[in-house]
Amino acid sequence: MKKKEWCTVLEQTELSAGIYSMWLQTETIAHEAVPGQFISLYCNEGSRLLPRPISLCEIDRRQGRLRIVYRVAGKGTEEFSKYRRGDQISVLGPLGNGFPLEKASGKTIFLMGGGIGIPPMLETAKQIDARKMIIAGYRDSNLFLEHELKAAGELYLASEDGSVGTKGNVLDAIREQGLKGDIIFACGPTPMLRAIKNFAQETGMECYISMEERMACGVGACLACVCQSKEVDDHSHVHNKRICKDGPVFEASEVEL
Amino acid sequence: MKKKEWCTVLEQTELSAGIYSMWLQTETIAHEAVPGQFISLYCNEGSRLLPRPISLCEIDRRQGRLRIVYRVAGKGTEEFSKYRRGDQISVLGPLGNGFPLEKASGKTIFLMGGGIGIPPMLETAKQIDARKMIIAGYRDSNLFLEHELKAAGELYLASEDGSVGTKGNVLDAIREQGLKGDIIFACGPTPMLRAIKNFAQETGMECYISMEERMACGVGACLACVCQSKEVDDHSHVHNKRICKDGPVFEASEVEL
Amino acid sequence: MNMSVNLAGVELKNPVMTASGTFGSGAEYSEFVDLNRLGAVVTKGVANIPWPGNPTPRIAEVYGGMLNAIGLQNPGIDVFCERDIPYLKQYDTKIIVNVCGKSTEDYCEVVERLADEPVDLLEINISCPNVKEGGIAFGQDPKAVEAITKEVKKYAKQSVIMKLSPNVTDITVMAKAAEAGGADVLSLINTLTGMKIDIERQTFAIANKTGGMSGPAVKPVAVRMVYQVANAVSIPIIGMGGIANAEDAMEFILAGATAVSVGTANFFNPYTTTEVAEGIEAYMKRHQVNDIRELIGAVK
Amino acid sequence: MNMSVNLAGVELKNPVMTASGTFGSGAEYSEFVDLNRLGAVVTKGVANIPWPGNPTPRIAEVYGGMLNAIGLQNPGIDVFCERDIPYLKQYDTKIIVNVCGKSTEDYCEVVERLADEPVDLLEINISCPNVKEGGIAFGQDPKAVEAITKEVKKYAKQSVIMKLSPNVTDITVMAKAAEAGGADVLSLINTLTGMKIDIERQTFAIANKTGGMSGPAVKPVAVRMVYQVANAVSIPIIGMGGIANAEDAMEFILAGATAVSVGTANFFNPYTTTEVAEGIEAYMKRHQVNDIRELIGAVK
Ligand SMILES: Cc1cc2nc3c(=O)[nH]c(=O)nc-3n(C[C@H](O)[C@H](O)[C@H](O)COP(=O)(O)OP(=O)(O)OC[C@H]3O[C@@H](n4cnc5c(N)ncnc54)[C@H](O)[C@@H]3O)c2cc1C
Ligand SMILES: Cc1cc2nc3c(=O)[nH]c(=O)nc-3n(C[C@H](O)[C@H](O)[C@H](O)COP(=O)(O)OP(=O)(O)OC[C@H]3O[C@@H](n4cnc5c(N)ncnc54)[C@H](O)[C@@H]3O)c2cc1C
Ligand SMILES: Cc1cc2nc3c(=O)[nH]c(=O)nc-3n(C[C@H](O)[C@H](O)[C@H](O)COP(=O)(O)O)c2cc1C
Ligand SMILES: Cc1cc2nc3c(=O)[nH]c(=O)nc-3n(C[C@H](O)[C@H](O)[C@H](O)COP(=O)(O)O)c2cc1C
Ligand code: FES
Ligand code: FES
Repeated sequence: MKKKEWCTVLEQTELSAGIYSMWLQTETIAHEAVPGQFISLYCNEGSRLLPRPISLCEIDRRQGRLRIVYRVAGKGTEEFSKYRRGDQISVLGPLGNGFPLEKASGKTIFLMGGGIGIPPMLETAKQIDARKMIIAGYRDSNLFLEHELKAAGELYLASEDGSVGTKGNVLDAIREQGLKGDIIFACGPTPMLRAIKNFAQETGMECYISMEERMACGVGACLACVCQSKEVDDHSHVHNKRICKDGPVFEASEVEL
Repeated sequence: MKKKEWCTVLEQTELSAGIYSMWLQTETIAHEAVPGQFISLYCNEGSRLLPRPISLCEIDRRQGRLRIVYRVAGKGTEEFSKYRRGDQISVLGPLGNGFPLEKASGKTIFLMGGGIGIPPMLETAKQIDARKMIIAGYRDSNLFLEHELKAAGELYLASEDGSVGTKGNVLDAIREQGLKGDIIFACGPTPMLRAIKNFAQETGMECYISMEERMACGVGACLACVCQSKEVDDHSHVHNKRICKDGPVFEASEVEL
Repeated sequence: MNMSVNLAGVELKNPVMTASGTFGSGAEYSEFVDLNRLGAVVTKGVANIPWPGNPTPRIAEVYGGMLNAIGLQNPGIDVFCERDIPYLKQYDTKIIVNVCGKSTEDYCEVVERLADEPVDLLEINISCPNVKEGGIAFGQDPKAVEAITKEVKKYAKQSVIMKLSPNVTDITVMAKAAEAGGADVLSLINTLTGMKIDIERQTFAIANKTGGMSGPAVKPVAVRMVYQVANAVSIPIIGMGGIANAEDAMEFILAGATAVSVGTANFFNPYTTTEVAEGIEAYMKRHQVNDIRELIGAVK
Repeated sequence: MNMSVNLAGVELKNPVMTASGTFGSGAEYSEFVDLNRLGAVVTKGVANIPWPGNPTPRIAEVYGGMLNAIGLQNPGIDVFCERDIPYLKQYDTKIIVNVCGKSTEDYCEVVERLADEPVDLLEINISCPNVKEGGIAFGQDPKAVEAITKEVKKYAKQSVIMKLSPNVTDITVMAKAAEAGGADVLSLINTLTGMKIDIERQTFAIANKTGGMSGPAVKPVAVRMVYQVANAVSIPIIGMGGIANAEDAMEFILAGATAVSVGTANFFNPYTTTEVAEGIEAYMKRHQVNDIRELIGAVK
């Protein structure tokens, strides 16, 4: 059951230049959430009305707390970055489907995150019962979440400028390290997802990717956030899947990138 | 010289139900301000863009501090009432002309304030060198500023429900007490100002009143805040005076009420 | 206290409805609001066949509102009748089907198809771009408005709401044309055409270049138009455009709207519709009004 | 780096101007901004004789903007020439006089009177209500737009800017009509007609019932219209409507505006004009553009 509720900021820290981590106290959302789902955050500033969708990075069900890790990309995330312990933020969630954790069980999984697509891989890794290889692609040596990820699985790093790990992207790291697996869960920028989809096809791996699009409702009602699907979709009977409702995680071959 | 600056809230207290007092630290505005002037306060909430004009209640020139006393009348003043020590608020000022203090010197003056028109009478009283009779009209026994006013001059009270002082308005108090004076400075709702204007005409007293109108610029540029004047005005050569620039204080016979 | 209003013979338990395209067919928001508490649910526009809609990005945020160019993606009338109408029939609320088309025939086909369905009212969206006739939206030409209204009325078994575009010089001309064509009810406003440019990427913020603006920012234009139309026609009006709370809704009702629709506000507060209904009730109590109908058009 | 732009032969040092009616004749805001740093100052509308304007309340706040119905209060052209022009002449900025009237003759009288004054451009406001001809604002009828432009051009010694109303079905029709009439420059948008109802007092928030909406809330409509007009005419455009910072101004320039005007934003930030000029310069540096003219209409 989705809820919109006022959450209290428990902790806000800048992990790396422009990358923030926020822990939120929620009443019900944390209890329902699963890895790969996201929440919509609303600005307190009344001129900005649309949600900012942010993936769940950690879920503490017992204490009803959620962690998000986000990059300051514009006015809304800038506003969030100024919140301090005790501030209130309006949150809708949990939204979307999440990664199909059961598909990984007993297999070797690649958890691939690029840039601000890395955070959802943390909770996903924590909840997966499989051999986990986490491949995280950063821009440069400004890392974030690397310690938590290391604790959650075998961690391989890539960086665009080569300052940390493999020079290049997550696929370069896999190739350089000669990693082999059965299934992929990935999140990151579209070009990276496209490359991963191709890689999975070539290698015959199962592959699930988390997609992004601008959202208005976040619950499947407005049809703003569609991506093109290979098959006619159930909802509109065209070739459009709603990322907020049918996704954000899709079997890679389902969607056109 | 008018300025727009960010001021720091030094103190916020609720004086009486829905009536707040706020002390602000200003860089330059307090140094320039005179009694009867006002400041425009801006909301931090971006959907509310127009200024909230509020009269100066006290001016601490030495320490660069200003006091305002205001009633929560709508969304903007409600926002202000939630500000706490240390919060920032954008302020334009000082605005308007102020009371002509020099006209009172050596005379007996009635300082008449009705409801939320009472606050500007405090600093005015403090800066006037004359025999001061302060007549304050409240709605009921929820008084505010009564101690400060008492310290600043002879204080007479009226209340609409008769719970404090004379039952009725400020003029009823004057009549009941048989007060006599030479000059009036008044601020309050329009019906009260109209009655005071008539009273001054009947009794042959000099009379200055502080007027109110919705404002956009606060500096005389937009012509939103006009009141009808008896004579053709200097600015537009019609019969409209700008309350924000030519006022808010007018010689009562100058303006039509 | 009476909150019920009458739209061309259809009695709504209260004047609060959803705005087409912002509420799906009710299912998504039923997790947040009890649809039984709404006067009516207005569905997303449906055409004779499935429409894929526009490329993404389809929306952009603007100051106090948003732009959208969804492009009327919809599953077509067959799926709609099979799936969405039965879903809504579970609830004790009126069902209003919003109809879109690329030509008069498209509209008529959908309207005819709905004749035997358990639908209470039809809302004809003549403010969508890219229609066949003359390249100009139906809703911006009074002759076209009258003609299409007449045509639709021929096929419609339910009463017909014509939904007007605000992108016109004089909304009363369009309203009168619809009334002349036989419209039973009018609804307004649809979105105001707007544009946003992404200055860093130096491109349009939405793929369609222009989009329809909605949300609190458009409310003053909408209230003005409702007021003008209420004083120009004698059929009831459904008012919308930026309604986010009961105070907003009351502006529309006092200006002359018999009912109100909540659109964009659902996106930032999914509980808006029921909150508006409760707030209207509170307003009536505060002003000691026993019948909502006394307030419709009370400000002249 | 070149920030200067050319409006019908008049070279502005930068593209930033004030919007008529929001800046008086410059004196009031000269306490906040150095007028020498503005491309031009556009004065409040002036008529042949003094106009008293409308009763109060003349303004109301709306979400992200405001409504105004000042009613073009002005001292008449005589006082204006004696007082306001000499005041502005002290500064190194261009002077643009905004002209209003109730009939074509009124406009022509003012324009003629300004022929020998040191004024750089004339802006003809044909979007004000209550004009004589036919009861509909000049600016909503293309024939009237063309006719008045032609007439004004006969009397004008300076180049003429026609200021267009956004309350029209198709702004390009009006723009083309003005161009056909001989307009040298177009400025848009004037205010969008809106209404606000005070629901507690059950009356209109402003005395005139309707008012013109301005401020950030109208920007998407304004950008859309500037883009449409830029693609329909070949004369320069002054863009305005909700500009509050350099990013907003850049949207207009990229959409096709040669210059931009700051209106309502002056009321909540009296330093806006100069901040916009500085911000445009910073934008050019960031994007390594040496001449602002490369950016005009760059988004197609
Ligand atoms: C399912 C999903 C999960 C996401 N998870 C994360 C995450 O964990 N961490 C993180 O840093 N970012 C994440 N993003 C991206 C994040 O939503 C945007 O960076 C954010 O909305 C930008 O808001 P802003 O106000 O700062 O930017 P602005 O540009 O001012 O935003 C304006 C509007 O555009 C929308 N918008 C802007 N960029 C994006 C974008 N990339 N995707 C979708 N909408 C956008 C905003 O939501 C807002 O409505 C996710 C996006 C989606 C769709
Ligand atoms: C010169 C002057 C001095 C004033 N001094 C004081 C004072 O010392 N203490 C005090 O409590 N109030 C004072 N007021 C009234 C005060 O400005 C309003 O109560 C306040 O603006 C209401 O704002 P709001 O956002 O709470 O109300 P809203 O109704 O939400 O305001 C909406 C808009 O209307 C304007 N507005 C609403 N009421 C008034 C009003 N009465 N006068 C002018 N504009 C109004 C607001 O400024 C805003 O632009 C003064 C007004 C003027 C003109
Ligand atoms: C995302 C979105 C989709 C819409 N789809 C439709 C539609 O299919 N048919 C229609 O008549 N109006 C549609 N509209 C217009 C709304 O029904 C409504 O008229 C408009 O948004 C103004 O109301 P609001 O400001 O409350 O949103 C849509 C609006 C939005 C924001
Ligand atoms: C208070 C006020 C007065 C105005 N007076 C005039 C005027 O006299 N002549 C004119 O052409 N436009 C006038 N306008 C319109 C503005 O010049 C401008 O076109 C409009 O406000 C949109 O810009 P903005 O959103 O930046 O304010 C006025 C606007 C306001 C808010
Ligand atoms: S955001 Fe509305 S359908 Fe996805
Ligand atoms: S508020 Fe603009 S002239 Fe007074």
